[in-house]
Amino acid sequence: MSATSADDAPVRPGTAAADWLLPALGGAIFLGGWETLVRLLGVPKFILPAPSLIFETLVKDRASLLEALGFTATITLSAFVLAMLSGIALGVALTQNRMVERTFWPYAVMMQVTPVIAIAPIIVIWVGLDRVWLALLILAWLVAFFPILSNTAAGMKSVDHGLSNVFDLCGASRWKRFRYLQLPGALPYILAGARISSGLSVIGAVVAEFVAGSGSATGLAWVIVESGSLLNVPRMFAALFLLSAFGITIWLVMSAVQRALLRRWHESELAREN
Amino acid sequence: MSATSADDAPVRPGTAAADWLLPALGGAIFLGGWETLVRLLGVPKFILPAPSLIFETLVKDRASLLEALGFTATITLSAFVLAMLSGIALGVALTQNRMVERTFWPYAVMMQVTPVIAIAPIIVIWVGLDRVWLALLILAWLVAFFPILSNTAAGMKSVDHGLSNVFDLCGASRWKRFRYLQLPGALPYILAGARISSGLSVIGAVVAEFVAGSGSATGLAWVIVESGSLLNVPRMFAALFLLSAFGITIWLVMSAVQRALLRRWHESELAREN
Amino acid sequence: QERITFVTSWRAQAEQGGYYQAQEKGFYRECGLNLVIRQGGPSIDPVQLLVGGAVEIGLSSVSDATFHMHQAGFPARAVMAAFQRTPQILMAHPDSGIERFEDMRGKPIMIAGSARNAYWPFLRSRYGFTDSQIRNYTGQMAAFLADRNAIQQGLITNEPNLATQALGRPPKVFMIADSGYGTYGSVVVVGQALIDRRPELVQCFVQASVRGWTDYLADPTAGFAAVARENPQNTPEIMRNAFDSLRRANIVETEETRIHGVGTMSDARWQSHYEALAREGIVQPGFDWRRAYTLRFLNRATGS
Amino acid sequence: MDMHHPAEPLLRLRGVDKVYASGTVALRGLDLDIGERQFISLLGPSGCGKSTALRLIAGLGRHSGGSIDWPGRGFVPGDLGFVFQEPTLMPWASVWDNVFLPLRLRDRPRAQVAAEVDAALDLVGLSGFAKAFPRELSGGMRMRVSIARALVMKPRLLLMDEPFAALDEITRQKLCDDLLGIWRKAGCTVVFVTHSVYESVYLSARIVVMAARPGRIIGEMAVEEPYPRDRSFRLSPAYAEYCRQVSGLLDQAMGG
Amino acid sequence: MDMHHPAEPLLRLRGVDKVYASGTVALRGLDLDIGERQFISLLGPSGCGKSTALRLIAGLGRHSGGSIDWPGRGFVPGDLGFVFQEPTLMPWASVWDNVFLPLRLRDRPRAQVAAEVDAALDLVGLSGFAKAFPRELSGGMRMRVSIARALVMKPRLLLMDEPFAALDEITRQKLCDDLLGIWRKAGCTVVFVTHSVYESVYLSARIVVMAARPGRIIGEMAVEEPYPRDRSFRLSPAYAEYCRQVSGLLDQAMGG
Ligand SMILES: Nc1ncnc2c1ncn2[C@@H]1O[C@H](COP(=O)(O)OP(=O)(O)OP(=O)(O)O)[C@@H](O)[C@H]1O
Ligand SMILES: Nc1ncnc2c1ncn2[C@@H]1O[C@H](COP(=O)(O)OP(=O)(O)OP(=O)(O)O)[C@@H](O)[C@H]1O
Ligand SMILES: [Mg+2]
Ligand SMILES: [Mg+2]
Repeated sequence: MSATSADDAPVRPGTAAADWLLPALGGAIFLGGWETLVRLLGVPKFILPAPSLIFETLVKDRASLLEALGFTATITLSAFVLAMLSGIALGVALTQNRMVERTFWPYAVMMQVTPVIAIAPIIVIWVGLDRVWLALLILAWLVAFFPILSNTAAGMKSVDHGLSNVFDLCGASRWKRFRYLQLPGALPYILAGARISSGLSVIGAVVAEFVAGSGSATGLAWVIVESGSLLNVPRMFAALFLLSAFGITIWLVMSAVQRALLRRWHESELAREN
Repeated sequence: MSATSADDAPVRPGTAAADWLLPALGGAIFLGGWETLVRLLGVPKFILPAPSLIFETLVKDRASLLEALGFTATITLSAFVLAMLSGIALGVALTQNRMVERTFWPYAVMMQVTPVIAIAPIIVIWVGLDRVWLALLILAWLVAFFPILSNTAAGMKSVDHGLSNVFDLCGASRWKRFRYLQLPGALPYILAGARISSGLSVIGAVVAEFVAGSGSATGLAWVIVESGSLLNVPRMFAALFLLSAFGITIWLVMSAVQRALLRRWHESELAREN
Repeated sequence: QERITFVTSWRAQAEQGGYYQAQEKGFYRECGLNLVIRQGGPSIDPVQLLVGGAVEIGLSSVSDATFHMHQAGFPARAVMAAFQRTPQILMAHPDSGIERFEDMRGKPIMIAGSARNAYWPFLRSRYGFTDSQIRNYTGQMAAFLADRNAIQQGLITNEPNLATQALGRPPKVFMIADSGYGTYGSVVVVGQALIDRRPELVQCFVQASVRGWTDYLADPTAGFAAVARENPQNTPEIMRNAFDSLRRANIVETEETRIHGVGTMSDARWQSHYEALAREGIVQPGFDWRRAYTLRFLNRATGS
Repeated sequence: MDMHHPAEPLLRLRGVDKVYASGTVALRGLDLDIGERQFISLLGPSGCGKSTALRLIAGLGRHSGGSIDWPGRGFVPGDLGFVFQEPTLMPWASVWDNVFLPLRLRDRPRAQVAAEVDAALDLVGLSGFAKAFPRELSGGMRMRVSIARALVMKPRLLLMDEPFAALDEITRQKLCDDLLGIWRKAGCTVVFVTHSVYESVYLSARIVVMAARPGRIIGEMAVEEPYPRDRSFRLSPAYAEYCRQVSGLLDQAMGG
Repeated sequence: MDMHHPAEPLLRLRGVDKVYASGTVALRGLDLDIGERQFISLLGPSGCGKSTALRLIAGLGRHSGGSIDWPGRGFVPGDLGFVFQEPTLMPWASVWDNVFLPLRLRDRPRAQVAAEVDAALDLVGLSGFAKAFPRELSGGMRMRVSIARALVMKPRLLLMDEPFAALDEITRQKLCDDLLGIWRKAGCTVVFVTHSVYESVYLSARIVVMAARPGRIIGEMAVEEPYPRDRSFRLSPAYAEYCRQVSGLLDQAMGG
């Protein structure tokens, strides 16, 4: 038995080309299979349009679709940023003390399980019909914020106890403790939460528009509803495609952020050499 | 400066009574404030009913409300169990290899960001108009499963590298590695994900009923829609209250499970003695 | 000048053309009304917004709304109804063998939640349907198109056209109005408070709306333009189709309107509808049904 | 000045007990006075409660019985340096930032104290690794970072839990000498846990030997050799005799 | 049979290099033959690449150059026991389960091997802590669990990375004797990393001294004292002489 290694260079992740080959292949197979199935089975385009048709529609209606995407994206990103900030802040606040935790967690859970559709009218009435975007933002935020809150709390509580002792001994202030110990220590959890929330804020923006969208809210949800009710199913799927593409993009960005932040020290992103 | 400690007994968390005093007090203040505000400002009951009125309605309509809760709870719990199993399984599968991860993550994200309302018809067509419960289950599962998947994946990748080496050296099989290293190691992440998903499966069950319910499947979503359209807002809030109570109950159960599983070894649940 | 907000029951479409025509031609402004028309949406409930004070005037697709509002404790009145009968329909596949409502027994029927407290109880008691037939409908026709036994709700102005395109043949269409559900449609609802405080504004709204609808029926060009501007998904064909359907099915114009003008309502219709609702247990009996509407603005509007 | 038994001790432990929730009696009736500027070593078999005692002194965790007093002036958090038995470094920070941590927590500006941090790293022989991350270090190097972190804050009381265990004998000897130098110059108090009899004799003025389960003190010895000490002390017969005595005490601790 | 230089070595390293991604040259041109049933010690300053060498031998991580061969029969995973420099215990499992792990991974039924696990725990003096969790142990106790875990699988090749560093001298001496006993009885091969010159001389037949940056071998010495060795060897002049020589090599390693 022998293990001879000739490469003098340290182990590096594969080249960019090879990295993306398989995913691209997977995508091709997925779309190809869909196209074939739709054609072979003769599925009518009102039920499940072929990818080619969706793509065609996408190109044809790109102007209005991209405009709708722009609207949804704005709500999504605002809600996501809001969810990140509030989720981390609340997660920190909730883990300061077991009592506080016990007292306030139930309300957070309550906010999570209350269906947006039920409180949408209240929010719309509250912010006024003239500020529908604000209602949408609040609703989308409601959908997105819990995972960050929950994961931040879990992360805060998982901080290494030995290090925590070091900070105790140095008489670290609350803020310094948060900034230099808890935040970096909880980062793997927070980022996992952020990846969940990034998707949820997309959904949140769409659902918010479904339930509270009115004249001035013309995002992808609107395209989906309207295309559905006009039986323009390829257009609906084009909107869904854009939505997915957008969601995957945010998710990829979040993954890249995660990699950048954890690459040098955390197991989950380390390029381990043994 | 002196620190004299007289208690010979090891430090223990507070007694049950003290533990629940503050949360109960918080709840009382919350409800009391709500009641007072509604009365003082004269908020009409079709915008925001007072807690006393909600409670009254709850008692009055308890039979039908509890029946609806039963229905929603069944879907919720089934979807949650399904989400747990599939989320963990997929999370494990996706982290076996960077290539697999890159290839399949986008589809998971796609599933997460696709609005349930848009794919509901396809699911209904697929399972048939006669198997409403199955459609509901699938839709609720779709909503709930991503956080577990995502957190499981994050947890699997955070497993201690030194321990992983120990398993390598012992020539551990995939399964044993999973069972004895990755599963327990990822547990804190998985359980954090489960707490997120528990809430989402409540939401998922409600949303599923909104979009694909039937006349015989009348859970809390139906109560909410019906009460809303009949302007019976107190009844709607009674339903929301039940939903919250149910959500908080699952969440508490999940928290208890988490405590039981992590209490002896993980920072987040340890009763630390220094 | 006080700004009044009027929220419609759905996104801008030809079915609300009369109001848009009035706005476009300045009829509201003429009589001193500073009106803003807000489009509704899938889950925008004008009644809830009205009750919550977010808008002053709401458009409801059925008469039932004002009954419900009174029973919830919010006094409001219907002041006009652009549709003399509801354009709601059920439709079935051409080859489903369904010729009458009775034939739908035992088959899945896709209707939206709002219908379950409106026309559904009538159909149920009149034709022997059961609740277990209900399937939720969220505006996606795919499930209907895929299943030849499926039945779904719709509006005469929209879904039959779409189904014809998709199926290649016109579907079987059944008007809900024929089932004995005698509601008005496109009902304008105003809170009692506004009626008491600024009756002249309500008067202006009704008058201008009736004028708008009459004008629209004669030549919808201005209304179409306004609708398309608000909601660009409305192509000329879609609007034209809807417009023609409204006329063909005698939704806006009937014998009554020929006498009393577009938008008219009558005590008799309100009474019989109330009694029908009470019979089905949808509204509590013993309620003074006259409080749910008023004809005072209409009579002056038509000048009769 | 008698360095070994000053009139008023810095720290006085009286009958200190520590029972962990698991039921383990880690310490039972610990009596110990630690004088200002003393260099005291704690020896004892593995698991006898040395680390526990150090943690209690530092105020980490509550004792189950007895009292821990600071008869003189109390101490402010920054006064205390602790080298834990494990390195406890922040994995997300560079070596430099890890050593900088105590100063950062005391609001000392980075630029102002850079020289001090560099000096501390230099002392433990890690100047070349300032930018490395803890995971890129060997076990002994990590421990040295931890030592640098404790020294950089110039504490009045320095608690060290087997700081040199992971180091080779030469580095160890060098660090011993450095530590003695720092101690004498700064006039701080050091409580030093070690398993090395030689180290304890070489370094300390007083050696306390503990026995296990329950953790207690079974013997104590003064090393009456004047400071500064250097390698010649290591070769003296007195040194050998001290070592023999301490070993005897340890044997006793194991036997008891 | 010549135990020290058998004809065909178990393991042959030739010009092994290891460069970490950070650029650190941990090993450069390492040549080393490890004979079957040899007891070999690795000494060297902190950070010289001892741990790295051990990991490469165990097949953990790739070397950047050179070759690592197993000229005889290869080895199956279960043949190799490794005591890492850190305890690397499963925090979620009891001490007993931690020691049981390697046997569990080899499908040995719990009931059947319970006695073996108990014996291993007894060997390291932790019988009373079988049910404790790692966090309830002292540093030295954790390390002993790790040692028990490596011994319980009765490996053919035992790699030990400073296993006794956190232990008191008496426990250490006892474990040294136990280890020698096991080695002789089982006829396994041991590669032992230590910072203690005395330990290395007492235990091994061959001592390899490394120097740092780049990590390389700078000297080697055979300890030609027959086994079994006991405490009398410790008191012999030969022992002192061996120690002096190894210390000299180490001095050289530091100076170079
Ligand atoms: N967190 C804990 N929970 C329960 N028991 C503990 C805990 N920490 C330590 N112990 C127990 O207390 C005793 C003393 O532990 P301690 O760490 O103080 O020993 P030590 O003298 O430092 O040993 P070593 O030289 O091995 O580091 C041991 O028996 C240990 O099992
Ligand atoms: N994962 C890693 N990434 C980068 N550099 C590393 C890594 N591990 C070790 N090194 C470097 O390799 C060199 C050798 O490390 P190694 O752990 O082998 O030393 P060692 O001889 O075991 O030291 P010690 O006695 O302190 O344990 C050190 O300079 C260290 O900084
Ligand atoms: Mg200790
Ligand atoms: Mg090492």
